[in-house]
Amino acid sequence: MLLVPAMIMFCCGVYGFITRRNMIAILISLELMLNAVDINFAVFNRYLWPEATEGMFFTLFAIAIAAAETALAIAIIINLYRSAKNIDVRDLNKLKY
Amino acid sequence: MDYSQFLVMKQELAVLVVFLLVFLYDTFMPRGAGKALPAFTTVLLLLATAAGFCPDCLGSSCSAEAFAGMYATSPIISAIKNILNIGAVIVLIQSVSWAGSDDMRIRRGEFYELLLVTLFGMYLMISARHFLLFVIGLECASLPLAAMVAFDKSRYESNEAAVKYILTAVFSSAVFMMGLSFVYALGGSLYFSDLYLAMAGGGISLMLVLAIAFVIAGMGFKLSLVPFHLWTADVYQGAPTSVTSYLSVISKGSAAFAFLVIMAQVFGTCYAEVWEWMLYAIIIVTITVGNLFAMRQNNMKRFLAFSSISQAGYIMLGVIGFNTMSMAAMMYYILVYIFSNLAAFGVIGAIERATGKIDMSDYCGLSKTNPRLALCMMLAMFSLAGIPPFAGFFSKFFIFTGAINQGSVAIYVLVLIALINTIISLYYYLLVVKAMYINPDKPVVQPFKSTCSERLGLWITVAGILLLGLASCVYTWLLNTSFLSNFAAYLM
Amino acid sequence: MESVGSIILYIVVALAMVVFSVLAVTTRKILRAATYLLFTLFAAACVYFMLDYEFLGAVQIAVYAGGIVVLFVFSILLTSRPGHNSERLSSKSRVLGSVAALAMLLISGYALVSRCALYAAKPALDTPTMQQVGQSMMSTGHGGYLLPFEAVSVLLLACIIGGVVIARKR
Amino acid sequence: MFSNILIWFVVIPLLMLAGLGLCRDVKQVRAVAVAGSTALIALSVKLLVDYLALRAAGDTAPMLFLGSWTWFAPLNINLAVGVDGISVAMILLSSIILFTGSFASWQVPQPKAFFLWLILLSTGVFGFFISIDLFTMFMFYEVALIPMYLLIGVWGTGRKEYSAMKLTLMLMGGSAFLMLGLIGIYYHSAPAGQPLTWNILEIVNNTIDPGWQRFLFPMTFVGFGVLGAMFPFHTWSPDGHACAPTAVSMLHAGVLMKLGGYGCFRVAIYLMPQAANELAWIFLILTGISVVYGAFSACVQTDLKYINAYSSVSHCGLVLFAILMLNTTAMTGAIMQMLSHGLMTALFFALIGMIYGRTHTRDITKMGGLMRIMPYLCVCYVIAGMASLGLPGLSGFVAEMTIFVGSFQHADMFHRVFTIVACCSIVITAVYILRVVGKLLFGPVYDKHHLELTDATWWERFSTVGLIVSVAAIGCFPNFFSNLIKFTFSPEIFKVLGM
Amino acid sequence: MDATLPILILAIPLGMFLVLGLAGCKMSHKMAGVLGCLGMGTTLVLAYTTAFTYFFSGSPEFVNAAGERLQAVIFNHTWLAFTDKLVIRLGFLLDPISAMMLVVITTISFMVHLYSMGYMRDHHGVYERGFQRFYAFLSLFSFSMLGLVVATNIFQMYIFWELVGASSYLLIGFYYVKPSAVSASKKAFIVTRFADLGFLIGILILSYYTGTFNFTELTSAPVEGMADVFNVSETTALSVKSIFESSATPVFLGGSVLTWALVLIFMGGMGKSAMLPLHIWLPDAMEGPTPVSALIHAATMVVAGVYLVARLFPLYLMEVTALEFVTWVGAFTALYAAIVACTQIDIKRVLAFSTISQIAFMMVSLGVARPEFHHGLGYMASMFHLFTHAMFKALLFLGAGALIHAIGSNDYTAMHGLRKYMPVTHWTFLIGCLAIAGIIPFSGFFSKDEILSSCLGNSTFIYIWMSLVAGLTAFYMFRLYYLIFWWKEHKIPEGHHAPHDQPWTMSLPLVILAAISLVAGFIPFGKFVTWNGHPYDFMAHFDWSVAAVSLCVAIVAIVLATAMYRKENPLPDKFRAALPRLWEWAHHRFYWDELYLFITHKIIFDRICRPIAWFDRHIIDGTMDAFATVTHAASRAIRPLQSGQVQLYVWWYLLGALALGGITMLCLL
Repeated sequence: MLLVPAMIMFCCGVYGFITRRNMIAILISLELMLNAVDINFAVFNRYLWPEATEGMFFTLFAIAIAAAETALAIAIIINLYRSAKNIDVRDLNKLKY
Repeated sequence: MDYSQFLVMKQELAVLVVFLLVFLYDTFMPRGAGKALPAFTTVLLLLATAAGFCPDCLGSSCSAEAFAGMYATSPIISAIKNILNIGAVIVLIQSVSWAGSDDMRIRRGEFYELLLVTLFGMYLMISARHFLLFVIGLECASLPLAAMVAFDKSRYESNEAAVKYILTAVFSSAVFMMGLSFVYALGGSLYFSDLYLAMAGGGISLMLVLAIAFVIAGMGFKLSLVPFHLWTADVYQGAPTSVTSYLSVISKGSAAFAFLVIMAQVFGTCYAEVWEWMLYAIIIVTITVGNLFAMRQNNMKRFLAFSSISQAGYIMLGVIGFNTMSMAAMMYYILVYIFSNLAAFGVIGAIERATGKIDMSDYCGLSKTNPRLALCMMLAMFSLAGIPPFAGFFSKFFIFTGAINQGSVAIYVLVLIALINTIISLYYYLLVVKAMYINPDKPVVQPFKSTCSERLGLWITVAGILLLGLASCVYTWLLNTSFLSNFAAYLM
Repeated sequence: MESVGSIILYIVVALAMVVFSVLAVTTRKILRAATYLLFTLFAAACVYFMLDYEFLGAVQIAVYAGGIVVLFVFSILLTSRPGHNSERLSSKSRVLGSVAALAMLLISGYALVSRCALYAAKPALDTPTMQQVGQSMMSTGHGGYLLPFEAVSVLLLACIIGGVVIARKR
Repeated sequence: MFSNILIWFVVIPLLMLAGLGLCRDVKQVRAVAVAGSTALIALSVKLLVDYLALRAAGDTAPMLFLGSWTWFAPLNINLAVGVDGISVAMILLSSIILFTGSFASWQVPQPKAFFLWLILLSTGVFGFFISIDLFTMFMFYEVALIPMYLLIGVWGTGRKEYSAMKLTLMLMGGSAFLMLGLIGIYYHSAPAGQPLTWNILEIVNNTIDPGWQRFLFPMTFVGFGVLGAMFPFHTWSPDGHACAPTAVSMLHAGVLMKLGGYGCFRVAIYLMPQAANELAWIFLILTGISVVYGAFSACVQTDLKYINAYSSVSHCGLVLFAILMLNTTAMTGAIMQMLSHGLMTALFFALIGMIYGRTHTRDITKMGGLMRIMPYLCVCYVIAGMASLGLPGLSGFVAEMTIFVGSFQHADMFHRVFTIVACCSIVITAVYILRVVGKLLFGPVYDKHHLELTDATWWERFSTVGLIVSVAAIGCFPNFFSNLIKFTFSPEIFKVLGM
Repeated sequence: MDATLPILILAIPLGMFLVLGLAGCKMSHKMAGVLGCLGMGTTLVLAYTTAFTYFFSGSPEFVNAAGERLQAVIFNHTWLAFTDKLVIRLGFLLDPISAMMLVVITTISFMVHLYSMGYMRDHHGVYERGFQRFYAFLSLFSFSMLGLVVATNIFQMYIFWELVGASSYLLIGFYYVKPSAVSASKKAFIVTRFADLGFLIGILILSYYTGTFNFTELTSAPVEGMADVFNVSETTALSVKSIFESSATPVFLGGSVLTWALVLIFMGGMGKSAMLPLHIWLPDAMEGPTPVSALIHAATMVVAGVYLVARLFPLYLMEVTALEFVTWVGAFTALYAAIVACTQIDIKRVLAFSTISQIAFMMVSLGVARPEFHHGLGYMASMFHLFTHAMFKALLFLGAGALIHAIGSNDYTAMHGLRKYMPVTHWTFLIGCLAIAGIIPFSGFFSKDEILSSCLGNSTFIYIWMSLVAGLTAFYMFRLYYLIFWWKEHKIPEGHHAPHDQPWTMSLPLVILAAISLVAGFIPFGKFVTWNGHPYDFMAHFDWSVAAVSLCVAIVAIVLATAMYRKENPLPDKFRAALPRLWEWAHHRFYWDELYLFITHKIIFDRICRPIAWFDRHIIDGTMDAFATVTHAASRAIRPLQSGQVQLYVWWYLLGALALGGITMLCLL
């Protein structure tokens, strides 16, 4: 039941990733996606397999990983910003074809 | 609470020890001693590698599990870790010159630390028998890599590559975890062994199908299988050459094995119904698209990126074959691929360091100015193309043989398509040879002397290219090891 | 059947999640997006509470709302330039985005519906206590997470090193 | 291991490679090349003598000098060697052509690298002919193919890059099919439950499932057929030959293309006779087309090497054509045609190379009356031409006649009619050979500058005489060669013929 | 009979070829010439000895009790064994016709060797360039021709058949700097090659059905009682015969397979013997040195076709259709060549057409021969004519050679009135002309008369036809004679030597041949050569009426020629004006060459070869290149995939994953 908003959240993340130009906004979209996955795990754990807590622990670790990812990503983006003065993802097109 | 279980993971611990030593050395040694860091790390890792080959020391000669089945090791797993170790050592040797440069002075230690952490992550991926541990290993193997890709901070390309890498990596891990959540919903556990039983008993459901698709997508990202490969070329091109070579061989090799583990030990029961055709389609597309792109590249790193994409397709033949022989062939393929690709990257790295040239057109007349480098490059290309008597031929032959062992007509067709694709790949590998040996233009790269470490690295890789195939013991060893492992139980 | 209160709560939380996440990806102002994200994360924390995973909810609020969103805000402030904080979305990318999102929603939604009942009742269960959580975290047996715990520490260490190397000036 | 004579056919080239690696100047390179190729000739003559002695002593095993050393034990891959009359003949041919080819490339630029690749190529060739293990056979086959790329690309002339690439890719394309075929054969090499094998002699004892034969036979036949210049996969041949340097053309047309015919026989037909019998008609049509079509195409070419390349298409087509007839005489003829074509094409290419080295053109419309200027070379050219158009006393005649007579013995009307079609090629061959001879050698001198050219040097004489003597030897004493070869096809050994 | 002699007969010319060919350039011209003549002289002696032994020794090997001449295989060496039964052997078959041919070949060849010593140098005695080569080729030719006639099996014959073709090619193209000689040699080789294709296919068919190549088995089987003559065991003969009887049944395109085989084999003969329509090479072959024309293109090689049919005559008797085909080809060729010969101005061309016509006589004679009429008189007549024709035609050619040598031109308009300057040539030439015209008592009269008799025995129509041709023969030969030696006298320009007779090396052969032509008619040929070995007394069956008629026809023709050409007069021009179309066509040899040029160049080259070559380069090769092009195009087409936009990357990523899942789900539903 709670899966529906989670799935919608995930899809919003996808939509955001594909449409937004600002890299920070893209990161925000990614957070949405990761959160949706977390919710999924928690919901499955609680509703389908309540006797163990594996889903919950997965969520717990996933939050930690997500934090690490975000931190690293922001570091890289800021570094890029330093050299390019721009964080528009569409302008990341020097490497192509 | 049996903490002695940690001792089962000898190889992981060895890498962590090396990591810690490097960390301590980097932190506490005086500035001037930083020059010795590359050699220090290389030697340490070399020692760890050597120890890994010794069953009594770090390598395992029998299968073992720890943490209630969350972690497993067996001869074949130990073998693949050793193979990765060898590759990592070679990468380290080749990167000595680069890491020793002044530009890198301040980041030298971090480079090695990150590299060792990724290696640790890959070991976890390979040994994990629990999806949580697996995901951590996966992230451990990919997130620090993003930092490594961005290591040439002053170069814009490096930054761009890093951004592309981290964004797609996180997206991919989100999709992968989405798939995992479905798996969890179906199996109620994240232990591979529990899941295997649940899948065997649960039959096929649409959710499972989607879960497998997402898992394949997530692993396909690491392996750069089409269509999950699009980051590959940009990242390879932008990253520092040493990182690229690491990314293209070690990261790919470990992911391939981990992928095999997941497919066999979790989804082994729904091979024929669900994922055989998925992989079938992916292999065809991967090999073809990789080849088609590689044909037109000029930048050598980008060129090798696409070549490695198509090589990944060939590696996947070992998975789709889904039998012990094909698995052994896949391991062997990875080993040979490591040596061949590293030989190529060694040459590229040397030339880039000396002249800054990285384009295929810059390689014109290389055979006249730097005949030895040109020869190494040619051997690497021939090996990648699968020309005897170089190792690549044997690995290709065996992986095809292994795949066909599966026996269906469809697999014959698949192998035929793969074989036809080898012609395209031969074409572009020969383009490099042509540039070096045949093109009549004036040589761009002037004669230069490569450093000791570069030469050492190239000697090792060339020796590997020449001997790995002709000396049958390597393949025999791998095959015997595969048979020994309890792993085979999951395969057909 | 569950209580009316919980149903109302569910509706509120679900609506909040959906609305704020949609807003977060559609608003033009990047700072607002971060704010909507914060609300979405709160809603997610509410979900965890509803599922009786209080610890998880707490972590969610602490790590996400307390840490990550702040990080976002800082980085937004660091990277935004005056007059450049709104962006235009091309219709092409919107179409692409909607196609991908809808395809995802359709296919995975169908897969979910085919397998799980949407209106399953929540099984009665004792909420895992802090002690249980802590013990599992440190256990090496089945259902113990000592190894992942150690591994993730290495991961975090590596990310710190990486972050430092990348973010520092030289 | 080294007590087996056959191993030395691989060891000597490898030693030559090592020796070349140590060479410092041109003289040493030549010395190594000549010494090595002489050793190979001596060895192949010894092999011939030993072989005949064993046969005379009543040894009726299908293959002699057997030896097998385990290589990849888990896959049952061995380095298995053994020869029968055909292999002996082919080895002799290869060593003769390598020998004469070394002399023909006496003054090649960058001799060290050139000979390195050339010897690598011949390692593959010899290895292929001595192998009876499908894996090693295939490995040597590919070893022989790839040096062509560099030999043509670096030392060639004209559109060498394009041609080298095309040649390599097409041949590798063939070997792609071949590899699949071989692996398929491996998996059907033994009855269920018994260990699989790559060894030809063991596979032949087991009848491969006919259904699979129908699939694997075309694979292997086409795979080898590409190298045998089978229509429509022959187009690498004109371009490749035209651009290749002299010795490479010699070795390629003389020996390498024989790998195709030999492989078609040794693998496709020997191991899968039922399918060969069923599907022969398809390939007969293709090869029949090759024969006539190649000859017609050769009639209007103006580049000497193109003429020869198309003539090779025609002659090699005849080889495959005869092999598909599946009877002793025709197959004997096919092998003799391989020998004959190998020698005379090598002679042709050697002469063309020598003429080209002097006149710097291969366009027959830009040359004429060379007989007056370089009589020695031109007489050799006429002899080569006569051999090619099947003059009795030279090798072409015996080979072609054996093929025609053998093919015509086929009981099926279709085969006989096709034989007659193939016979027509002898007239067309005469047309294009005489056209070239008339335009190139006879008539008034076309270009006054050519008057200053010199006749053959001693090494050129050496290499041409060697080939002419071989051509004449086959032409004059065909029964010796015929008997040498024919034994292999005797019905008790060769089960196709028993059908 | 001991095999030494026969082996030497073949070995000496071959050895001479090798010696002169390999070492020729190291020795002097004269030395080479003398060596060649000596070698041929020895061969001549050996051949005469052999023939003499065969005909006159009376050894049981050669003659049986009934006086029948037997076939004797002196030696038979296995050369190439195709199967157990199909074996090419190189051997030496001695029977009446091969013994006769040995004599003919060695005689003419020796004459030519001798003659060339004088001919192949200029007026100052300087030898021509390539003199040694010339002798080497002559030796090669002699070897091949001897090998051909003594062949024991049809494949040996084919081998030497090819070899004579090749040596003819080399000799026609002896003056290889002359483009016309080069193209003539090429034409000769290719046309005969084409004919040989038929021969080869014929052999294949014959051997497939009979399972043998051996002449003895092939020819003894069909006719009762021949087995004894041919020294074949009864069982072999029976087995072959049974094969024949069963093989006559398969019918292919309206004829029995055997008929086809024989017609195809005869096609080979048509090529070598220049029968219509494969005659076109012979006139052009006159580009070779004249002694070569005398040897190859008049006396020996061109009669190989006749010899072939004679050799297989019993087989042809089995299939009368094939024999009728031979007759009609011969009849048409004879008439055609005679008409054309009347209008040529090149003396060697006239002789060439006359040769064609005369060979056609032999063919007709073989074609009309039947056992039931005079015991196969035609066969004997044909061989007889072959013999006499060889002598007088060689004489005529050598005479013509002397003229050309003296004048330096082939064109009779440059000659006229030479009788005073070159008396030896004049008289010997006249003898040759009388012989060919069939005037009693010259040899041609007898042989031609027998041919006409046998024609009469077969059909009156053929007889009349051939008589007409005989008349034409006399006419054109005397036209030639008068135009060369009479007509109008030439003024010798100042400073030029008058033409004169030749050195003895050239005169001697002329005289010898003239002598033979004079007396050869009186040889009782039937005693020696008949189709079944039975001696046959010709005089006992002599038909005087036929003889008288043919003599009258010849005389009338000669008178006509005398009237027209003895002195310069307008009569020829009036004739030409009366029949302009006929003259024009005949002068252009009925445009056969143009037809062939059209077929070869316009059709085969332009319509077959070029399109095929184009097809190969553009379609087949284009297809192969198209693979590359398509790959490149595909490579370009998918380029946008790698757009560099990370958002599109993930879009593809997601779509890929969803497609994998979605499609599988659809399949499972």
